[in-house]
Amino acid sequence: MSLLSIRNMDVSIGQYAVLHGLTLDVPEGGVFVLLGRNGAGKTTTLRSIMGLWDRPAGSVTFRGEDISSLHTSDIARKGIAFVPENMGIFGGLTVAENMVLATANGKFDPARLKRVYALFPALEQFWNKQAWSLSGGQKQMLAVARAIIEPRDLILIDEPTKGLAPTIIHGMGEAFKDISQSTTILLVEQNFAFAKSLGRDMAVIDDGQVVHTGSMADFAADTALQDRLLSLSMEEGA
Amino acid sequence: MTHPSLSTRDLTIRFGGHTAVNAVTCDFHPGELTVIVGPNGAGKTTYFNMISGQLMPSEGTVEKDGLDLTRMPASTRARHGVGRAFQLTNLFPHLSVLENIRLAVQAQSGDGRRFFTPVTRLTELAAKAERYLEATRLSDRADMPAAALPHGDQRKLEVALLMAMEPDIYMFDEPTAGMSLDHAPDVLDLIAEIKHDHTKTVLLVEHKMDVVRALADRIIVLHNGELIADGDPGEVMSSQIVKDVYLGNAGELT
Amino acid sequence: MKTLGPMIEKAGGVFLLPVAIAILAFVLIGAPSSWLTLTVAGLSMGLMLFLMASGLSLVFGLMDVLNFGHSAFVSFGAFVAATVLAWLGGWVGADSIFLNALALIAAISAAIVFGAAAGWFFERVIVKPVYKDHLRQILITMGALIVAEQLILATWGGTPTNVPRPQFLEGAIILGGSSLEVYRLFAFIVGVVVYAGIYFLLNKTRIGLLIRAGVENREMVEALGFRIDRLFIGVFMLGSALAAVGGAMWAGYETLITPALGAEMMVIVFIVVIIGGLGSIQGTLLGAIVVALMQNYVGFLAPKLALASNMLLMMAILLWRPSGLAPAVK
Amino acid sequence: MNRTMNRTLSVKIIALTVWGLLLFSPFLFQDVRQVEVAARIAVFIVLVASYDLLIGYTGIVSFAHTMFFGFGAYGVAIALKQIGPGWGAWTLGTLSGVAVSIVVAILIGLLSLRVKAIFFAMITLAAASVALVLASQLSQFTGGEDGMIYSAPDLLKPSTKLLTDAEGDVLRIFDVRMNGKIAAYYFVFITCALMFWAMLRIVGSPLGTVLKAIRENEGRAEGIGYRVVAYRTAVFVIAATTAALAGAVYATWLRYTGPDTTLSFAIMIDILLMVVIGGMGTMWGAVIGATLMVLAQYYLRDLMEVASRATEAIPLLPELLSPDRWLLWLGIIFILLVYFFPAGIAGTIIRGRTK
Repeated sequence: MSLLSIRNMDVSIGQYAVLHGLTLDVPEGGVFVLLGRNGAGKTTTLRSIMGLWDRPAGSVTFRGEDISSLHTSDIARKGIAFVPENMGIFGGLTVAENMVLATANGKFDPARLKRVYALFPALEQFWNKQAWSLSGGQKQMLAVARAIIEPRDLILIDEPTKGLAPTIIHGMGEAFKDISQSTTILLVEQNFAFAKSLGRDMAVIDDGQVVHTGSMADFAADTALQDRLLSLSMEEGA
Repeated sequence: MTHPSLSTRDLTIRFGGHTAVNAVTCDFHPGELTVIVGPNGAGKTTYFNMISGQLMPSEGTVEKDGLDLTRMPASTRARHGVGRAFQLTNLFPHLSVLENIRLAVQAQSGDGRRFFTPVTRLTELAAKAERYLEATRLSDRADMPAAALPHGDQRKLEVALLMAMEPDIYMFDEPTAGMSLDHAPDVLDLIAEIKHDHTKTVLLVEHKMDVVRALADRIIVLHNGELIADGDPGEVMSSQIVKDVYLGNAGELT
Repeated sequence: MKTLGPMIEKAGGVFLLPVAIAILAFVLIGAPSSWLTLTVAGLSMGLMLFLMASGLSLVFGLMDVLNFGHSAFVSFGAFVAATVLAWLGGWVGADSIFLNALALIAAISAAIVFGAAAGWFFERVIVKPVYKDHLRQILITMGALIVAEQLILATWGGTPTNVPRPQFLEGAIILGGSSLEVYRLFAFIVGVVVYAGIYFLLNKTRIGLLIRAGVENREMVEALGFRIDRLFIGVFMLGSALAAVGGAMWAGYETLITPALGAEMMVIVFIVVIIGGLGSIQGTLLGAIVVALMQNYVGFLAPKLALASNMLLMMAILLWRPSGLAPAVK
Repeated sequence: MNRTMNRTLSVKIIALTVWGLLLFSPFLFQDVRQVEVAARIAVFIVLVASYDLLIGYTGIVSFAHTMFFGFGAYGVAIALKQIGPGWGAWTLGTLSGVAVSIVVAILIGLLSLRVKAIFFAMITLAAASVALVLASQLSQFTGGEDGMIYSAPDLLKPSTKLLTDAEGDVLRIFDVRMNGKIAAYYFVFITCALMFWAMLRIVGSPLGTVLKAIRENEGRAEGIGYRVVAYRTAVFVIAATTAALAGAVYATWLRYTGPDTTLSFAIMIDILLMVVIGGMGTMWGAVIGATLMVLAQYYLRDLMEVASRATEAIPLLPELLSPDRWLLWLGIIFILLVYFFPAGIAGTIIRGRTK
């Protein structure tokens, strides 16, 4: 049974149907990558899982339970963490305060905190700094750290590499590999190389629907398919 | 080549500690369609915002035909001929299609300041608006509120607004974003028409490579806020660095 | 605390404004004893204004809701406290500080309870249906204000109500030729204690963290597993209870109150939050003190221009900083 | 589309019927009080329509409309009181009222129209109460709380014989005396009708569309070349000027000006209610809203009085029904209207039931 399954999800913003009949299964374990063009509906998919749209049609099942009518906070308490595209950092709060808010009862599990420090040493260094003063990469680390400070079954991460320097992206990838040992990650990514290096399974969304799903290894090997679905390959223009 | 119609010098903007666009210097020429590409978060829309006036740069200048626009508000730039269409549909939702277009026409002609003449008596205004309605094939929907249009037609209306402003500089930010493939050609045809006028400067942010191939005279590539490539389409698209950036391999290179 | 350093530095200039006003007033007034009396009166009024305005500011910061009916809570607080004090007339006038204090505590508690209950009703019935629609929000809360004022008028009548003051708060202390009313000193202390309490709540407690986080990004607070709507009711009730306490304190200060009190205070409260910057507690305190000092100094120098001077001050500050002196960081 | 046109037409017909009744009201309703009601309706139509320019067309919430109304009224009142009745004094008073309105409107507009709508509402509220306080405090000019009584220019005085019959008495046409009172009524009617017509022209002009565009999508309006702050300030000035003129006309009609007839917050609430009842952003709705509210003010209160007396035996009810509780009911109706009929009467007719 898959960890998360979405059935026939429809979401409209005003007149514009962003998702129509999106159906997706995310198996447990590893990194599942959602690919697709800008505006294809990837972010909307993550937000729908999180219950951040008013009236989506369709169902979201998590560990066999329908969560589509639950309040966002209850979905979070079911064990799903969300790292949005803008990272959702509370800039006026310190790193420590950001982290405390992400715990269930205001107390850190020492082992998990140690793991966070190990994965992202910069956070320990700036523990008492206000979050707005962090660099973009450090903010992204904080956003991910918040998602793993409590045990979760699924982490939704939206374009974590956006606007980051290559070395930081590399470090982020290492951290994701580590995290995905114990927690399933559903990753939205436009940086194909990054996605390729992490993903076990993948799906391509276009026009609010899943147009391809399969293993990352197969997809990475099939440049024709990549070109058709993502128009990423630029070689033909030459 | 002719004098540049639009140029940015060392255009830079910082948000907090983050430099979103870093010292971009670039000239754009009349009759040329430049496509701006780059991965998400590269600073393309931010660069656009500084040219059209939605954002003020931290450093650097924007000039149009030698006129310094850098500190002008968006409305003044629009009156100086810098026209911009937006990535997300950005219309006047409860006004009719015709009213939407008329707003752009009267902004351009200065009729917006007329406060005592009924619209119905300004035949020239109506005729012009009618013309752009026809040009964008929206005539049969003239009386519908913009919000009631299907998404594809809203995008067309977006382009119609821009054309009705009769700018010298046309800026399109992903004009086909969120459009299904069967509707996209309508909008692209409109852009092609503007291009074939050969006197207008067109800037286009676009992800879809088929679109880039069909329209571009020139491509510039932004990555992490910096201009990393500039040239004719074939040359840019085949260059290794661009391929790496676009495919996300840059991380492995450095 | 280390992290506050740069912030204070950055904001220090703004927070010196009351000092500048006080110095300017000292020069204009000339007589140190009058100046001291006025300054103490100003500070005490400032802290009462802070009580009245802080809820408005907090609610706006957290939920982007501007409650034009906020001043109704001030009136309710004033009248409820006055009624309780009248009931407990024996205690109020007794020669025992213990009984005096008991009556006072009863009155303020009644104001708090009533304010919080009225806040709950307001949030659920009046404001909730029009979240995110500013135009209708302004209209509806304005309508609610009218209704609330009429209810006060119907309950307490249009004639001025006398507010008995507990015995131990009567009188004045003479200090170097200036007479400082005990009640004003008391109001000042209450205000400072409440400010410290709110500051502690916002900065040292988990609820406070959530409120501050919610001001910045509601959606993310929910995605971390918290019900922001419940938090919001709590803040709304807290804000209205504070306004009611402010009203209760104000009633004791004026000793004679009319149902027009709410409407009169509304304008001053608006000026306070505009000057201070909406959404921040520090800004609200700053705005309240600036407005109250101006009110007292100008009221002494040119009595008829007191309100107008605050209006002019507000205009000047908006010219300088369009979103107020110290608005919430978003 | 045709159905919408028909519905718009029916709103126009209702509104024009009201104007028609107003035109003939001295002949139709011979009671002094009824003519009083008719004049008040005419003035409030203008006041509400000018407010609709702000709130309905441009999306600006101002609570200072009565302040501008008051500037006009006090301008005329002070001039007629100080200089004496005459058209010269009247013109001077009107012009100074308008001038003060324009200056204050520009000041408030430029200062605060660039900030959030909500700030603007608060600032105008503060400005209006300062004006109210000043009016009652500067009593040597304004008459303070008591206001001022003065004479209108000769033509409009009740004692003036407009037309005389053979014996030199006031001529009666259809039993209506052709005296200064009639002249005063038609002075009110004609000036108000002209102003209403002018506002119809404004909303039908290119400027009218720009205002709606600003209400709909400020950023885009700026993006296609409209200086939003300038346009907002302009419409604020237009509305303020119109309100001031309406105030001048009303002051001339009443021959009394005080805080209660012009500046008070109760009038601001009346205007709000009228614009919401009539329908924001419809202009014609102002006619419907103002008419209904003024009629209710004059006649429903009497009814409440009767009801209150009739229920004397029942506890609480007479208290609630007393005419003093008029505002309580208005407030409740207002809240319900904003909840359930935000489009108002005209808006609901035009748009139909479905939204």
